[in-house]
Amino acid sequence: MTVSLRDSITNGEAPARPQAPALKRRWLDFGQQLDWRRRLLLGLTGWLLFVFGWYLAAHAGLASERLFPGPVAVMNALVDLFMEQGFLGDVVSSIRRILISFSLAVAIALPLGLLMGAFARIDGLLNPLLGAFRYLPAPAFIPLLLMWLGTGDSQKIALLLIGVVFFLAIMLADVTRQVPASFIETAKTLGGGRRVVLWTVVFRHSLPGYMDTCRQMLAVSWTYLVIAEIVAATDGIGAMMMRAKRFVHVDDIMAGIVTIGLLGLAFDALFRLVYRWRFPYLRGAHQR
Amino acid sequence: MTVSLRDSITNGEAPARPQAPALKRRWLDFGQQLDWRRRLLLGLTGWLLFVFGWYLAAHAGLASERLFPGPVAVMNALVDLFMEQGFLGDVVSSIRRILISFSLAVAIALPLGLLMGAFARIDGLLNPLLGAFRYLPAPAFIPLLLMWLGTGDSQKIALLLIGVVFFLAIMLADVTRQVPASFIETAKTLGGGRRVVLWTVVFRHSLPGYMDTCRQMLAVSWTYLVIAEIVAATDGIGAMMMRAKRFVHVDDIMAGIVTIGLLGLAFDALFRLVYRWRFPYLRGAHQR
Amino acid sequence: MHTASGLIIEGAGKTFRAGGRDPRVALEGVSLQLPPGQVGVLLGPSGCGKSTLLRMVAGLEEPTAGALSLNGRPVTGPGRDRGMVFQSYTSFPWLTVRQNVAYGLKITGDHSSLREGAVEHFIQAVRLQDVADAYPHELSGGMRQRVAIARTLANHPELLLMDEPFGALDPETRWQMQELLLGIVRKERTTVLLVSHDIEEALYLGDVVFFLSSHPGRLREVIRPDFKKDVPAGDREALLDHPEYRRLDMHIRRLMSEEGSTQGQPA
Amino acid sequence: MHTASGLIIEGAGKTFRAGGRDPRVALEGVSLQLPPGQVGVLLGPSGCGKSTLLRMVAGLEEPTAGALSLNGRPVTGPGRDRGMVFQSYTSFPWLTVRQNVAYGLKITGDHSSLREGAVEHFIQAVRLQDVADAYPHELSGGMRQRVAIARTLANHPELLLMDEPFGALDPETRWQMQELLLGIVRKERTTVLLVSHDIEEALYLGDVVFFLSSHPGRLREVIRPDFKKDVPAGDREALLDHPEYRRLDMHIRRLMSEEGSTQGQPA
Amino acid sequence: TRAAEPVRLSLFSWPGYGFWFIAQDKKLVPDLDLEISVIEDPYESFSLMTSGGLDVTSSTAEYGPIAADKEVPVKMVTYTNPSYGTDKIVLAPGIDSAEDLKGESVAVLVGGLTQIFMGIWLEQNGVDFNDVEYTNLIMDDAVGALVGGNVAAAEFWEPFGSHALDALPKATVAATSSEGDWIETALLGDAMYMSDAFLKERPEAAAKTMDAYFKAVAWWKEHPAEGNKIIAKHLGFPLADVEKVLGKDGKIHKGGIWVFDADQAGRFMGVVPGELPLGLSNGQISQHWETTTDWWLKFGLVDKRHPMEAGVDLSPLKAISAH
Ligand SMILES: Nc1ncnc2c1ncn2[C@@H]1O[C@H](COP(=O)(O)OP(=O)(O)OP(=O)(O)O)[C@@H](O)[C@H]1O
Ligand SMILES: Nc1ncnc2c1ncn2[C@@H]1O[C@H](COP(=O)(O)OP(=O)(O)OP(=O)(O)O)[C@@H](O)[C@H]1O
Ligand SMILES: [Mg+2]
Ligand SMILES: [Mg+2]
Repeated sequence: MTVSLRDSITNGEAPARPQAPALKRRWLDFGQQLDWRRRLLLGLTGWLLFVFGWYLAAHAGLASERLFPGPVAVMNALVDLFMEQGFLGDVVSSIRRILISFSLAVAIALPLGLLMGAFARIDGLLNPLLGAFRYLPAPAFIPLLLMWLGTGDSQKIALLLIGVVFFLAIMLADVTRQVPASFIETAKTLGGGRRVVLWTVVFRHSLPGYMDTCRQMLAVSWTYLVIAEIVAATDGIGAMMMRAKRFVHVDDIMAGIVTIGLLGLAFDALFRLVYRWRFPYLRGAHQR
Repeated sequence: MTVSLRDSITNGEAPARPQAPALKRRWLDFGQQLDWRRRLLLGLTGWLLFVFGWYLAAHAGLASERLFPGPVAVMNALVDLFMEQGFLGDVVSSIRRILISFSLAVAIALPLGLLMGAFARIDGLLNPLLGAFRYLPAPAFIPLLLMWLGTGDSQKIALLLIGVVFFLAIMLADVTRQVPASFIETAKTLGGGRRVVLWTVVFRHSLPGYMDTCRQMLAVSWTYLVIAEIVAATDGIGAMMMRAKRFVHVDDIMAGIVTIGLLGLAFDALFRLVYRWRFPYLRGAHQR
Repeated sequence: MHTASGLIIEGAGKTFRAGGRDPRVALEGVSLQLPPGQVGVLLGPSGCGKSTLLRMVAGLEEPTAGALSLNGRPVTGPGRDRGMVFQSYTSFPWLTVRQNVAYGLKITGDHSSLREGAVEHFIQAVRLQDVADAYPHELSGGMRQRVAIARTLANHPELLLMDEPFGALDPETRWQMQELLLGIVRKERTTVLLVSHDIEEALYLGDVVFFLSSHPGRLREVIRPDFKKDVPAGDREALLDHPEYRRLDMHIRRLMSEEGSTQGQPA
Repeated sequence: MHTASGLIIEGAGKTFRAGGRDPRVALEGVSLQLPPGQVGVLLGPSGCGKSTLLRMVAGLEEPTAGALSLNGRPVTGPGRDRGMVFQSYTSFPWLTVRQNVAYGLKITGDHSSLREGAVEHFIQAVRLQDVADAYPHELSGGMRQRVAIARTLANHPELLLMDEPFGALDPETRWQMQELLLGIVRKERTTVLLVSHDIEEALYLGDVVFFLSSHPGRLREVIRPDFKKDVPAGDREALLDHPEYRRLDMHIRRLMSEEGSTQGQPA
Repeated sequence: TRAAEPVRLSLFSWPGYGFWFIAQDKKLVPDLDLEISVIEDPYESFSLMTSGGLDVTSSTAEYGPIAADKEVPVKMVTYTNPSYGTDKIVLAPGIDSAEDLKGESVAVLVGGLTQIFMGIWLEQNGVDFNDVEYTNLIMDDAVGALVGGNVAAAEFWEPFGSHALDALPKATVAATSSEGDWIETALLGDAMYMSDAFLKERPEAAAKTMDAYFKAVAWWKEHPAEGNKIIAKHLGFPLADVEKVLGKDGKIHKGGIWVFDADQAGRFMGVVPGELPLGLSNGQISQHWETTTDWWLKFGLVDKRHPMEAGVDLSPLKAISAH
């Protein structure tokens, strides 16, 4: 029996509650999506709360103002550094070192990670080695680096490189391993040889994951900056902080920290931007 | 028409090639599975190659034996350290510091990561803050830590903690975000409230990922050890390396590096073991 | 039948507004009723909003228009009274079959059901007793789907929602699962609303079939295969041979073809 | 018909030996032939080894016994001559529809096909011209499946392998895809071996249906729906009404029930 | 003209070592090309000298006996300046005497002169050097430790001492390097080190390098204001911090350091005749060597006593003192 829609509705009695209350909305729930305005607002709130807490702590007498300056003092120091002491040059030097060393690290780690992730035998050969290497304390290599590379930039760059390259290789290999076998097999049955599959599928599929990993490891790189620039440093954020330390200018040190944090945030944002731009196909897939 | 199997085979002519050659096996192919024996063999090969390369490099006159000792000299130094100089005590101290600091880091980062990963609003509030914090150079905090925590262990532990806790929180949040919505929704329709879903699904599902992340970040912790133990150091692997540096005993420094590497490998192996043991359901799923 | 009894959907609509993109009207003005103890089947072309409707009933998706109620209680969120079996065999991989089935009772603190052996009962009902201690990854797709069904049933929901529950099973398993479902529905007097793509399944299982049309999703026709009263219960062959079955089958095929020809846009 | 022509499988067997666990015999002594231009359908209960057999033909899985050959050439690995459409709509998410379809031709350096518009041809054949520049995630499941089919066909394989290609589509899309496949097969004279769970599909598409039994997988019966010669091509209703169709349908249902009752072990 | 001969030298950022920059800026020895690196950790410099990667470094004056004992191929070539008040022992509030320090921890640079300073001061005040616990802290970190109440005493040079005293008004200064014995023995001070290879293979360059240093000192004494500015610029320090250590007038700066000129250094090292002001004697270095060796033996940093020749090489100083 087929009934038309109209029948079926008028057939039954009128439904009891024509206007039921809406779904309970909760401030915190799983899987919520926030638009960028809300994210910005929340992010700013978080930062403001932190700065306020810092202000309170600094003025609560936990330590002398000199040793634990508040946000205002640090801001002043920062302004002074940029205006009076040519801090911009230091910042540029540091960024340059980070970028060069990180590019080198990627250039070394990416082929290794790709091959390790793709081929179990290469992984078997290298993983135990690189896995141990990533535990190595980069600062312990300073004497050797000084000896081989001198006191110039290359030594600092090498230090930054050593600090991340092994982690990077291991983590990029982890990313590579995630490629679903079905993609590889599809490419094979379409006539793809090993090299073709490696590049057009394994590498290509992993690319967004690589970028994410690089974003995380770049942050690690920044934390090594201070160590790298202590040695034979003439310029750079770390060198400035070292000098400031000699005369207990904690406000300058904190200004350096703030600078690094802000640069870090900026790089993070840049990565995310490139990510959105280069990988449009990862956006807004509403499939569950 | 239905034909029995026998018919169909005898019906057609005898197939042309009864014994075709097997599938081409390649030494390197995607998705290969190696048994543990083969992995061990490959791993050892990798290590042997490395040690041999090191040997060659050390004896090729790239640098004086004193500054770049070969594997034999380092082994001797290591034996000497353990036998004559009570290095075991240093090693134990270092392990203790790492374990305490890392447990604290997990205790702080895990709730943060869980909540950030589960609830977009908490993420919006904290992510920009912690995201910036993870760029902070831990060594720059040494003066403040000394002031607040003294010269004892707590200061070193705090330094190790600061070095990893922000990374850990951000990365644990990333893991948490991976929980498929379908699991959460299933639990909700089974009557699970927010708290129940958080623990029995979100946390439980993320657990293996948490362990993996912790394994990676523990490695980072080890690389900070040297920096932490330089400050007001009395014992520990880093302190030993510091002392050795004073006398340009590079063989001892390298022995320290080797020790850290080996300890790292051991912890890695431990993590993997616990992983296999605690998460039997992740093993041997042959589904593609 | 009490007025406020069973599932009542009144003018439900859903418009998705994803960040920055055009709003997409998935459902519009859908009104339907499903009395207690009956099996309703949602049928319709891909993308017509069947899953969305089901999720709205489950309380997982908020309607942007209209109202829903079950047995007189308005739907304001997910709850134990409306159990859902998802298309994507979502059994928790870290729990064994037995733990999976017990999950709902555990988290809702239903100790009496646990004590009375509800878990073992439903494990047996879906015939998984041999693999009760296995993990889901050791099971086939059909078995995993049965775990999900047993877990939902053990919770004694008033309404059982199923999104293409048997879509990816082989025919034999599928038939078995259909029988199982009907047996349970009869025994427990559970109300069921399920999504199907299969006409035979819809006519075999459904007391009432709701055919949705797409772009936007609306209720196009309500089909009641009342002729099933004349056929001995569970006799599939007799059913398939019934002239009325064949007429409805053809009718639905025609509806589908009509809807199909209006498709072809990106989802 | 030349002896060595078409697909020939001779005594193929496969035993899985996963690390540490008991070896599992998935297939044993399967011998079959599929002449060029014909459509073979693999039917059988879940876990009987249909996918494994297909993967062996594709060269993705090594047989542990027996031999396979296509048009006289032994199967020694994957190759462009045997295109495969996987169950899990594997279109590359980072390529647009057009790029996906062109992928096989690009990597094999088949510039002549690219020049001659093979890509556009097959995009039109599967009616995706409107979404040729969309990414797969913007498409519905059926559309993604069509991308995979067009991509495989653009490569001009001698043998087209499909693992439950239409399993998760809604009926209307499914029918369309079946027509499409038959049309292409007739036009390009492609040999096809596909796995199906649907009896109607198997009988409608197959020139020959191979029914496998499980534990371990063996070839149980070869069914040739030769009566289709009497039915006008593409007339589904006439086909379904043919008495021989209904006999074979019942026969297969019975086979399935028999196999089903021997199931129930973890996969 | 010949190409300038390269000499690689290092220092850590401390005004007392800044004269190298004057030598470089003012091209005081034109046939040398001074390649100056700032290496904050002197031990890195010593190991770099071991490998031939560095020729000269400026550091504190305690490493001679250690280098001799541990066979580090580095020699002290001259003492360059005593500390004249920049170093002081600061006691935390509530600590009134050495006696009070028993069992407490004190912040020093283990293996540095300040540890000896503390040890001697304790013994002079009737407490065994072993009765306190030495906590190894660099100056920068010691301030925090003292302020936080985590060490009972600390040794500081300027500006750390003032900062510590600022932060802890009740803290007291127990000893200063400008007083009594401390200046008379010139225990605390800085020195110039050269690598064995440099001394052996390029003795002329070694002498010229030293000459460059003392010429810079001489120039600075003539132009103290400009000299301080050069130092501040190259070290990246505020001028005030430099003046705190070096003074403004190029003279002996009480509260800072006393920068030796070539002649004073020669007397101190015993290569030219004549006495020194402030109670220092000619050839004081021998006593310095013995004192530091004594204490490194006590602290277990060296295994045995070596003759001064094993750790000090006077040839460059002799060479420049000859004319
Ligand atoms: N979260 C979402 N955001 C935006 N659009 C959505 C979302 N969920 C569903 N849609 C859209 O709503 C419409 C209905 O989707 P729904 O999944 O309910 O269809 P369906 O009938 O279940 O289809 P199928 O048979 O393919 O499962 C589709 O056009 C879909 O693209
Ligand atoms: N990689 C593997 N390792 C171990 N066993 C496997 C593997 N792949 C398949 N099997 C087993 O081989 C048997 C046949 O599997 P196969 O996937 O071929 O079945 P199927 O007929 O395709 O089943 P379905 O209809 O469910 O897709 C099953 O018992 C399965 O568990
Ligand atoms: Mg759906
Ligand atoms: Mg299969």
